[in-house]
Formats: sequence, structure tokens, C-alpha cells
Amino acid sequence: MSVLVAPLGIPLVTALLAAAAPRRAGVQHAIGVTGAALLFVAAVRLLLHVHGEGVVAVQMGDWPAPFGITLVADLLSAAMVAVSAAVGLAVAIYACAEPRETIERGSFVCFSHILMLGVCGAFLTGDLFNLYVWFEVMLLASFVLLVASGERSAVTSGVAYVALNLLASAFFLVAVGLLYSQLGSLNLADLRLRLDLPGAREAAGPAAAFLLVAFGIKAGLFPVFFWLPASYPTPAFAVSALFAGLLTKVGVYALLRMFTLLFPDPIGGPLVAVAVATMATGVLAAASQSHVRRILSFHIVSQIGYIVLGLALATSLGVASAIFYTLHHIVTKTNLFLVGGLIARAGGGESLARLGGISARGVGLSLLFAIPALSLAGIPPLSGFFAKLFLIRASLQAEAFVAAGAAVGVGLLTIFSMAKIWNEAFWKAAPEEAPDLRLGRAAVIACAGLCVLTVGIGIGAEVVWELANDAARQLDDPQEYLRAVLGDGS
Amino acid sequence: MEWMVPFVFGVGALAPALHTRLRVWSGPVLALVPAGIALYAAARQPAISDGAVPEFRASWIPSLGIDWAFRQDGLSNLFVLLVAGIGALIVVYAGAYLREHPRLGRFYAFLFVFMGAMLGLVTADDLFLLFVFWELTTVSSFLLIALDHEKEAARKAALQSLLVTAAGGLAMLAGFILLVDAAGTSAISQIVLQGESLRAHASYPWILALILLGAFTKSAQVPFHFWLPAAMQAPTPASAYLHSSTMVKAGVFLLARLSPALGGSDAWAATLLVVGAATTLLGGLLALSQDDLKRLLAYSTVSVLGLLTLLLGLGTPIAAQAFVVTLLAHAFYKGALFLVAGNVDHGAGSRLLSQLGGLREAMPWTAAAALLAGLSMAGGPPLFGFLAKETAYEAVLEAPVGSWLLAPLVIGTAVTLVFAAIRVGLSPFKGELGEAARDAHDAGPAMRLGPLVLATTGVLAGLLVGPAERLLVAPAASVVLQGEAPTGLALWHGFTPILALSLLTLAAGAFLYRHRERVVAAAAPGMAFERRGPAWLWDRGWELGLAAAARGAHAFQNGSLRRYLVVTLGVGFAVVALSLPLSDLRAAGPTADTPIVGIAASLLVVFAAAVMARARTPFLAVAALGAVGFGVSLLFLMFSAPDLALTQLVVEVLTVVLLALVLPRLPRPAKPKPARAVAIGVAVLGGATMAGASLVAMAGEPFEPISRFFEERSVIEAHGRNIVNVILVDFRALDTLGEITVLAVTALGILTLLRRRRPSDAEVQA
Amino acid sequence: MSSVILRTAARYMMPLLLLFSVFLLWRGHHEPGGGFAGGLVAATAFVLVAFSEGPAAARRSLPISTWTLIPIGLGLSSVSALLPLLQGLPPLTGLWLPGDKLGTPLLFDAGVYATVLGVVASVLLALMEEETS
Amino acid sequence: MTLFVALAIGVVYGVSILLLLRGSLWQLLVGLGLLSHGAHLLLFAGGGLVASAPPLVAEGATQPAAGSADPLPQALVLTAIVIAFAVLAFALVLGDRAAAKARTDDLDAYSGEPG
Repeated sequence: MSVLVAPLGIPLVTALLAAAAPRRAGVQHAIGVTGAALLFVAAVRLLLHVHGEGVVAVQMGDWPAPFGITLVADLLSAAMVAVSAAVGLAVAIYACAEPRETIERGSFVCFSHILMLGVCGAFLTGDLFNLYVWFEVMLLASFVLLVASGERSAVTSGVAYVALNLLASAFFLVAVGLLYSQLGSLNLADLRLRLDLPGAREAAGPAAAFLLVAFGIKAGLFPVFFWLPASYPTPAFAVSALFAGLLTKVGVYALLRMFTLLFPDPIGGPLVAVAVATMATGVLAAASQSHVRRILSFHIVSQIGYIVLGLALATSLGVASAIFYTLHHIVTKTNLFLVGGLIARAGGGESLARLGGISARGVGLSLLFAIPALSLAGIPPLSGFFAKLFLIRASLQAEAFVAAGAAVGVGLLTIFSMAKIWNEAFWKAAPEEAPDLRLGRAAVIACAGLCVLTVGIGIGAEVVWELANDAARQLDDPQEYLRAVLGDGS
Repeated sequence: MEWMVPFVFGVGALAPALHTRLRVWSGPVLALVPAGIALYAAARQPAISDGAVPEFRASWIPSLGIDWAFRQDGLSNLFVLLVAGIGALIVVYAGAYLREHPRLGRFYAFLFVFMGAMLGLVTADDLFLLFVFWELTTVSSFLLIALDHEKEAARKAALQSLLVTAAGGLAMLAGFILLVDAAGTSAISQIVLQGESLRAHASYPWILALILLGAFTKSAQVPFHFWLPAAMQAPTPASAYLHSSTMVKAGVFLLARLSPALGGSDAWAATLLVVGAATTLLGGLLALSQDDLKRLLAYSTVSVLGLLTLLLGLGTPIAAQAFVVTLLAHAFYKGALFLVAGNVDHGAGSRLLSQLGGLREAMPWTAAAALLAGLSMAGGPPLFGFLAKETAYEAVLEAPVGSWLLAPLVIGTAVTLVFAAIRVGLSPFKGELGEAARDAHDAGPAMRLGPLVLATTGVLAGLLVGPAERLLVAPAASVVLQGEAPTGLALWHGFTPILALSLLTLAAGAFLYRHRERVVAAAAPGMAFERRGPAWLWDRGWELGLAAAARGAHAFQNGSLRRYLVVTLGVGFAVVALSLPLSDLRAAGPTADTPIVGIAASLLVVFAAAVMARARTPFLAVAALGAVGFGVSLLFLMFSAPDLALTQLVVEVLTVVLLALVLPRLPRPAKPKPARAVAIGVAVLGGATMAGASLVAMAGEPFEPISRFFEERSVIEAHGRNIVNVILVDFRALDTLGEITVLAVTALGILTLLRRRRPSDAEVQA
Repeated sequence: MSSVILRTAARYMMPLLLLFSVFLLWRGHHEPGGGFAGGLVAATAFVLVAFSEGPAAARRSLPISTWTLIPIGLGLSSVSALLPLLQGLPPLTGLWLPGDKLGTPLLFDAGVYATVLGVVASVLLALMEEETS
Repeated sequence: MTLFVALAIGVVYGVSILLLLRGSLWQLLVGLGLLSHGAHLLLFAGGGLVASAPPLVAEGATQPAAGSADPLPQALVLTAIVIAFAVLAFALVLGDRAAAKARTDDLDAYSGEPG
């Protein structure tokens, strides 16, 4: 039981402590890093537990499912929690090198842990309305983190972010209402059983559509991703790195969960088309940007397209590829945003035109950028290569040739984007005397840690692929999940 | 052999640190590594030529069947010898050539990464493993081309080569996936045994096309050849190593490696012959007019790469032999000539033929190397290049198809290469001292070593043709052929027509050289074509594509929140609307009662909302919103939800207070914007959809809701009679815990925002 | 805003409203009411005073800051959520004293009450303070 | 009755969308406030409209009267109402802060794009 409760209890308690403790950076960071480290340990423990003993569930309030709220972790949930906790720890460490003001005035430690609470809750809940609540927890925490600086770009883009995300939440809430009105339950496992009864799936059609729209917006799918590139480039780097790694991925997770557990019938062509359009628009828009975090933000959109393509293929291989891609992407993208902060610090800004000469500052920073950038670009043997390899293979085997072709073409444009940042920021002679700011040891350690993970997911792709594959198998055949939640009676 | 790659990578990682310690000695010391590997490969070569094939195989990613697998057959080991042997010379050379360069340490690192990747590429026995190394050579080439990355031209050339080869690489990856799928294994040694079934496979055309794309881009075949001359921005040692003797051969290596699997079909032959012929001819012609030594060498390299492709396309035993001999000969003489060019540049201060001349006395060693290598390039006996030309002639003359076209084409190209060879190998050194070479001096020993050794190797290989054939050529050719390689390579076959052609070629080349001014002038328009050719198309394509992407991105994510909302809502409701079962929207739900107050409350909501739609001032809108809330509260009360009614009522009061506090402070528009048609459309769509959805929601309840459980247990087990409250604090308390967390976060967030207010006000007033 | 009538009304209304809100909380487990409604009603009491006598007066009428109510409330609810863990039961399991009148669900509801009151009152008071400053 | 409630939900949604799309900051904020009413009504109505039978157990009884309203949607809506209020408060304050920087009512100044 405690394996499931700890990933929620730790961030909650950490956030409360951070709120209660004095707003001094040292104290805050001590709490933040300790909490993040404990969460990471708990998450790894959960993953090992699920890996060893199968799906675990705990009934909150001791009320039997499907009546109370069930927390449940299968391999997908556990893996998502683990990798999120890993980047959470990296961001917590990185934040120690952020300007004091960002941390102290913005209550960064408190809100980032509430964000982690929402993220972990969303991954671990087995209940639809409870999922809505965790989404709100995460969303509100992200609102506050986004606008905490009070700077013009942050608060104005915050309006767009808040408005568009509230719309998504409204769609979600309506979906909950519709599903309950049609099926009379909120427990996901129970809903699956009810959906398998004759006539239920047709009745739940509108609810499925609402869920698709809600999570499509949250995940950043074409053509409803506007909120993402509008807001991600504005807050502190630690904040946008946390967003980049986790927020859209919770939407992706929800899509994966809903459209395997509840609605396993393939959506097929339209979703493949949306995925391809997401990949293409994201990468094309990224190629035309000249601001580090705007480039990276549009690439998130593009990568979401890859992930959703895996889901849209509706094959076991496709879903496994999507999961692998997600795990890789969380690590790599978080790192790129963090390194973006180092670049901005070393070069005095984020506009490519004004950056330059960073490679002269030493091999270290160059490597810290090169590893996640090459990984994102799909250069072997880094994690992104295998992610793309799996996905292209899955597309070809599903005979989605256009999608496979798009995946290849988008890969080339990703290489271009990363090479562009490299050429401009690292290689071009510095146009003006850049401030010789210190990068901060904590920040470097955090980025280096994530680099190691990226290389590890690449070299050790077998382990991660096995995990993704097993997770996909659990999604494909939910019997174990249903038994864990509902007991043997199901 | 499996240790070679990690070992070389490791040395590369340590190289910069080593360089700062050893300074001038770093080159020779580091060169011991590739030299050792070359010796190791040489020691194994006799056994390999007798048919031994050392193998290593360890599982890497079993679920994909990807192994850490290496295999050292005749073809692999030939390449290992080249890569390591030439690598050793290059490292020594670079240590001296780039002695003053601030980034020599990094250069070593990149070079060793490249070397390791190349060694892995040629020995890998797994397609995906091969691809890993393939991409690493691309990346290291990118890094090496722009070693002088302050120069924009260098950065551009690096990016161009990266994109061209990466585009091909990605296509090739797709081809590999299909190939592995078709063959059922990723082990190359297994794949090459399945030629027949693969050629009959349904996806064979795709496999072939995609893999050829990868090989052609890497080996600079027309129309992708343009990146190679541009890559001459790289420092000369890198050009000599990557862009003539090793990396650019990776493409033809792959073709040779896979020719037993994919070759033998008409499509294979036709494509390779056409592309190879076009490449060799174009490269030869474009080389004619070059003035820059390195660019001249680059175009002649393109030409030879085309010839190699063409030979593989022929697919005959003699062609396979010609392929190996040409490849070897080219590696020796072209490597040497590039280093010569570097020495000339270094010693005389220019690489332009028009400024060079008479360096013979100032640079005797370099001149000697140039002469020997140039002679080999020209195909003069008794050098190895002569053998290469003879076997190539033989192969095209005996071609199964189209020899009437191929033979003149290959011979004609050979003439251009003779011309190029004389210009590179001879003209800088003879005649009067060129204007740029007043105080020329020869390079030091470290920079003489490379060209001399390579040039001499060409001579020795020619003289010792017997052992060379038995030890090097035949084992490699038999791998390409998957069978017995032809024998009988010799300098002297008697007075054969081929010998006559060979001598004729030399004579024709010499004749051209006598009229070199006119030849150069006549060939010059070719460059005009080249500048408007594929390179131009490629660059323009990117430019236009990116500009279009920028326009598209800007038009879509156009900075209008209004637009974002329209699209998000429009798309969202359209998707949902499509899912509504319009046919069976049963309007009448199970609830029969229609209390008057309920109707009144609904109408109040409708009316108040309508007022809001028309409200021009916040005051009216807030009042109407309050009325909506009151109506909703009334509905709750009517339909058995007293808790909701109470909460909604209080919340409504507080909402009005909140709005009344904030809204008046917001800026007001000069004049209200008119509602746009599209907005009205989306609003109608959304309203209708939601009305429909609510009918769906109210229509069906075929399943027993879980709340029956709450009704049964509320009093007995949870000790509460208000079931709604019991749900909130007991049955589903986790939701509530989350909700109060949300509330707390919101409050803290608002506090944070409010605290921010004051300084900014001060700013405004200041 | 601060007419005499309002001020007088507020003075008498405030304790009544607060009392009513506690009553709502107390009876919520059995009759309509509960922590949410109670907390909201209590907050209106503060808003009323703030409107009539200014936010500072509203703050003075409570011995502790409205902000501190938030962690107190969250803490109460969290404690009642985690208390069952000590007995090896899942979080949020209801524990009742003999007689089934008092139990952790009521403690939880009290936490809700405090949080809602703290949040709503703090936010509105802070906004009103801004307005007047 | 369902028709009247459906009409109310449809109109509330239609009007709130219209307000969101006016391109004006204050109307956006008011529209968000209105939107939540629509969602709550739908969630509530989905549980079935039962007049005058609240899910309360009479003193001494162990179960509510047969045919009383479904308590679960009520509980969900109740929390949703409170959340919606808090979120609206946050959105209002954020809008206020953003307006203090952007100094315009035009929504297109709040989209996060540079320039």
C-alpha cells in the first residue's frame, strides 16, 4: 500500500513544509531537493514493485472498488511516475542555481511540488473524476509557476495559457458527466467492464469525443496546441523545463490510458492524420524560429505528434513505441530546456542572432547541449534514435507508409533545428561581449545527470524497451489491471 | 576487433587532455593507436585471405535483434587497414599542420571519434549497428568541416553536408527496417545469403531505393555530389582523411557489402550504372576548370566515386576486382595528393594553381610525393593506379550491357583525370616560381611522412602486384561476389587493346595539358552550370521551404488569442458534434415531473445569459451573471440538491463581489468590437452541441449507478445521513483533498500576483 | 458603501453568520450544509464587515490571520487522511470514536471549512485592501 | 423538463463562447465565469432530474427514500463549483495584472507572442 501512497504523500508534505518554512533560498532548496530525492526513491521503489509483483492497487478510505477511489499503478503508470520523479529531481537541483528572487518570491519549491503531486496523482489514479481533480491541481500549480515572475511576457501569455487550458478542463468535466450519466460509474476499471456490455460503447461515443478533445488540447495536438508555444518560453528556465517535460505528457498519458483501457477500438485514419499534422506543423514552425525556447517549444508539439502516432497505429508495437518515446522525451526535453537556461546565461539571451561563441566557453557546456540535442535529432546510439527507430518500424509494420515517411522527414528537420542552434549559439563568433556569468554547479550537475539518463536510455535501450513493451502488453490486455482494481470477482 | 571502437573512442575522449600535456609530440604519440590497429589488422590479413573470418557477437538489444556484432572478412579488413593505416599518417600530419591551431586538441578528439566510427562501420555485422556508426561519421564530419567555425562559409558547408548525408541516412534507416523485416534478421552475414528471396520480396523496390539514397548521399553521387567540394572548408588533414580516402567510401562500401543481397536485379544495375556514369563524367568534367587544388581534388574524387558505383552496377567478377583495385589505388594517391596540397598551401601560401609554379627546388620532398601520386592517379605504369585503370577498362569493355556507351564514357573521364593529375602532381612544381611562392619552403618531416608513404605504397603495390592481389584484392572482391574472385592481375599482359587504350588515355591527357588554358576556359561554363545545379536547388529548396514554413507558422500561430480561441473551440465542438447520435436524441428523459418553478428557473438562466450576450458594460454583465447563478441555484433546489443550491447561492454572491472588485479596474475598449460571423458560427455550433450533449446525458441510464452503494452504506458504515456530504468527506474524500489543495494553491497564487503589483505600480508612476 | 445601516447590520450579522456557518459545518454530515457551504458562509461574514468597516477591521475581528487558516485547514484534512495509516488502513479510512458521533471524516470536513474560509476570505480581503490602498 | 434544461445549457454555452470570442479581456473573463455554469448544469442533469427527493436519510432510517436523487453528481458538482470560483478569482487577478502591463482590452495582446 505504502508504495502507492508515498508518491503522493511525499510531494504533498514537501509542499506544505516549503509553504510553512521561511522564504530563504537555502532553506527552500534544502526542502525542495530532499523532497524531490525522496519522491524519486519512492517512484523507483514503486516501479520495481510493479515490475516484480504486477499491478498494485489500493482503495482509498477502504471502500471497495468501484465505489471509493482507487489508486492503481500498472507498468505505464509506474514508469511515468519514475521518469517524472527523475526529471523533478533534476529540476529541483537545477533550481538551486536559479536567481534567488525566482525561488523566494515565486514560492517555486512549494508550487513545483504541488505540480509533481498533480502529475503523480494523475498517473496513479484509477478514477475518472479523480483524474480531473489531479489535472486541476497540476493546472493551478502551473498557472502560478508560469506567472510568478510577474513580468509582462509571463502574465500576458498567462492569460492565453489559462483561458485555453480552462476550456480543456471544461471539456473534460463534461466528459465525466456524460460518462457517468451513460454508464453510472467513475472507476476506470469498472467503466471498462460496463463498456464491454452490449450497446454501451455506442452510448459512450460522445463522452469519448469530449475526452479526445480535452486531452488533445492538454497534450498539444494539431490544431489546438496554441497555448503551448505561447507560454512555455516565458517563465524561469526551471519552470519551463518542468512544464516541457511533464505537462503535455500527462495529457499524452491520459490519451494512452483512455484509448486503450476504456476505448480500445482504434480511431485509425483521422488520428494518424492528426498525429502526422502535429509532427509536421510543430517541426516546420520550429525551423522558422530564432529564439531558443520557442524552437524547443515547437519541437515539443512535433514530438507529441510522434507519440500520438504510436497510439494511433493501434498496434501493440505502436503503443509500446509511444511509451518508449514518451519516456525518452520527458528526459531529453526537460534537459534541453535546462541547458537552454545555461546557454542564455552564458550568452546573455535567447535570441540566436545575439548569441554566439559559446563553444569557446569549454567542452562541458557544449557536451551538455550536444547530448540531448543529438538525442532529440535521433542520432544513435542516444535515446531518441531508438525512439524513432521503434516508431518508424511500428509505422511500417502497420503499413502506415505516409506516416513513416513523415516521421523520417520530420527527423531531418529536427536535425536541422538542433544544428541551427549549435551553429548560431555555439559556433558563430559572439556578436558582442557576452557577460561572463557563472553557470552554477548545481545546474551543471542536473543537466549532466539527465545527459547520463539520455545516454543510458540509448545504450540500455533493451531494458527500457522491455519495460515499454510490457506496459503496452498490460494496456492491450487489461485483465491484470481489472483484477488488481476490482478484485478477483471481476 | 570488438574492442577497437570503444578503445578508439576512449583515446579520442582523452586526446585533448593528452594534447595539452604533450604539445608537439601529441601527433606522433596518438598516431601509435591507429598504427597499432593497422598492424593488428595486417597481422590478421594472411589468415583472412585464406578464408578465416574472425567474428564477435554479443547481444545488445535482443528484442530488436540488434547485436554488438563484428566480422572481419576480406572487405572489412581491407577497410580497417586503410582507415587505421592512413589514419596514423593523418594524425602525425595534423599534429604538425595544425600546430598553431587553437583547437588542435578538439580536432584530435573529433578525428578519433570519426576513426572509431569508421572502424565500426566497416566491421559491423549488424545493419543497425552499422547505422549507428554511419551516423556518427556524419556527425564527426560535421564537426571537422567547421573546425574553423568562426568562418560563416565553414559553418554553412558543415550544415549542408550534415543535412545531405543525414537525409540520405534517414531514408536508409527506413530501408534497413524494411530489409531487416524482409530478411528476418539484422545480421549482415545472414542477409547477404538471402539475395534471391530478397529480390523477390514485395518491398524490394522500396528497400533498394531507400538504401541507395543513403549510399549515394554519403558517397557524393550525382545529384548529391555538391556537398563534397563544399566540404573542402575542412582543414586539409580532415579532407584527406574523411573526404577522399575513407568516409566518402562508406557509401560504396555499403553497396559492395550489400550487393550480394540487393544486387543482380535490373533495377540495381540500371540505377548504379546511370548514377555512377553520370557522377564519374560530371566529376571529371568539373575537375577540368578548377583552380583551387583542394576543389580540383574533390571533383576528381567525385568522379572516382562515380566510377566505383558504376563498377558495382556491372556486377561481373572482373568489375568487382576493378572496384577493389580502384578503391585501393584511389585511397593511396588521393590521400597523398591532398596532403601535398596541404604542404603547398602551408609552404607557398596558396592553393591556387594559377599562382603556383616552380616549387620543385623549394619543396623537393613534397614534389617527389606529388609526382608519384600524380602518376598513379594518371594511371601510369608501373603504379597501382595503372592497374586500376586497366582493370576498370577491362570491366567496362566486357560489360554485359551497354559497353558501347560505358567504355567511351569511362575512358573519356579517365582522360580528364590524367589532365587533373598532371595539373596537381606536376604543374605546381615545374616551370617558373609562381607569384605567391617567393619564399616557399618544404614542410617538416611530420608533414612529409604522410604523402611520401602513401605515394610509395602506390608504387610498391604496383610492383608487388602478385602478393597485393592475393592478400588484399582477391579476399575483398570475393566478399563482394560471394564467390571466387578472378585472378591474374599483372602489370604486363602483352600488347593488348587495353594497354593501347591505357597509353592513349595518357597521351590524350598530356595533349590536353599542353592546351591547358583553352581546356580550362572551355570547361569553365561547367561551373556556371554547377553553381545553378543541384547545390543551388538544394539551398534554394531549404531557403524557400523555411521561408514558407515561417510564413505558415506565423499565419497559424499568429499572435491572436482571439484566433486561438476560435480554432480551439471550433475544432473541439466540431469533433464532439460529429460524435452525437443525432438520430436517437430522445428528448423525454425518465423524469416526468416538470415543476413550474423549474421552467421559470431555466428561462431565467436563458434570459440572463441573453442579457450577458448583449451587455456592453461590465456592470450589466456582472448583474446578469449573478442572475444566471441564481437561476442555476434555483434549479438545484428544485431538483433535490439543497447542498448545491446553498453553495451555489453563496458562491454567486462572492463571485459578484469579486467581479465588482476587479472588472472596473480592467481597461475598457474605445469602442466594442463587433461579433464576427465566425464567432457567431462557433457559438451556435457550441451551444447546439452542448444542448444535444445534455439531452444525451439526460436520456440514458441503462446501468445501475455506483451511488446505490452510497445510499446503502451511508448511515450504517459512514455514520452520516447527508449522503452528498458523506461522499465528499468519506467515500470520495481524496477528490476533496485534491480540491482544497487547488483552493490553497489558487490563494497562494493570487497572493503572489498581488505582491507583484506594488513595485510595478511604482514603476509606472516613476 | 459604509452607510450606517450597513455598518450596524454587519455588526450584528457577522457573529450570526459565523455561528450559522459553524452550525452548517456541524450538521453537514446529516443535513444540508458541510465544510464547503460553512466555509463560504463564514467568508461572506468577513466580506460583509470588510464592506462596511474596511478590510482591516475584518482582519481584526479574527484572532489569527486568514492566511494561516489555509495551512491549518489543509493540515487538518491531511492528518485525518493519514491517521488511518497508523492502524495499517488505507488513507482516508473513516475512524470513529465510540458512539459513531465523532470521527475522522468530521475532522476532514473541519479542514475543508478552514481551508475554504481561509482561501475565500484571504483573497477577497486582499483584493479589497488593494482597492483601498 | 429536460428540454428546458437542455435549452438553458445550450444558451449558456453559446453565450459564453460568444463572450470568449469577442476579443476583449473583460468579456473573456466573464465568459469563463459563465462557461462553468454550463458545465455544472450538464454534470448535474446527467445524474437525472428528480424533483423534491433530496438524497438525505431521514432520522432513524438507514436508507433514503426510494427514488431519491442520485447523490454522486451532486457531490461532484459541489466541488466543481468551489474550484470554478477559485479559478475564476485567479483568472481575474491574472487578467488584472496582465492588463496593468499590456494596458489594453484587446485580447490579442495577451497571446504570448513577441511583438
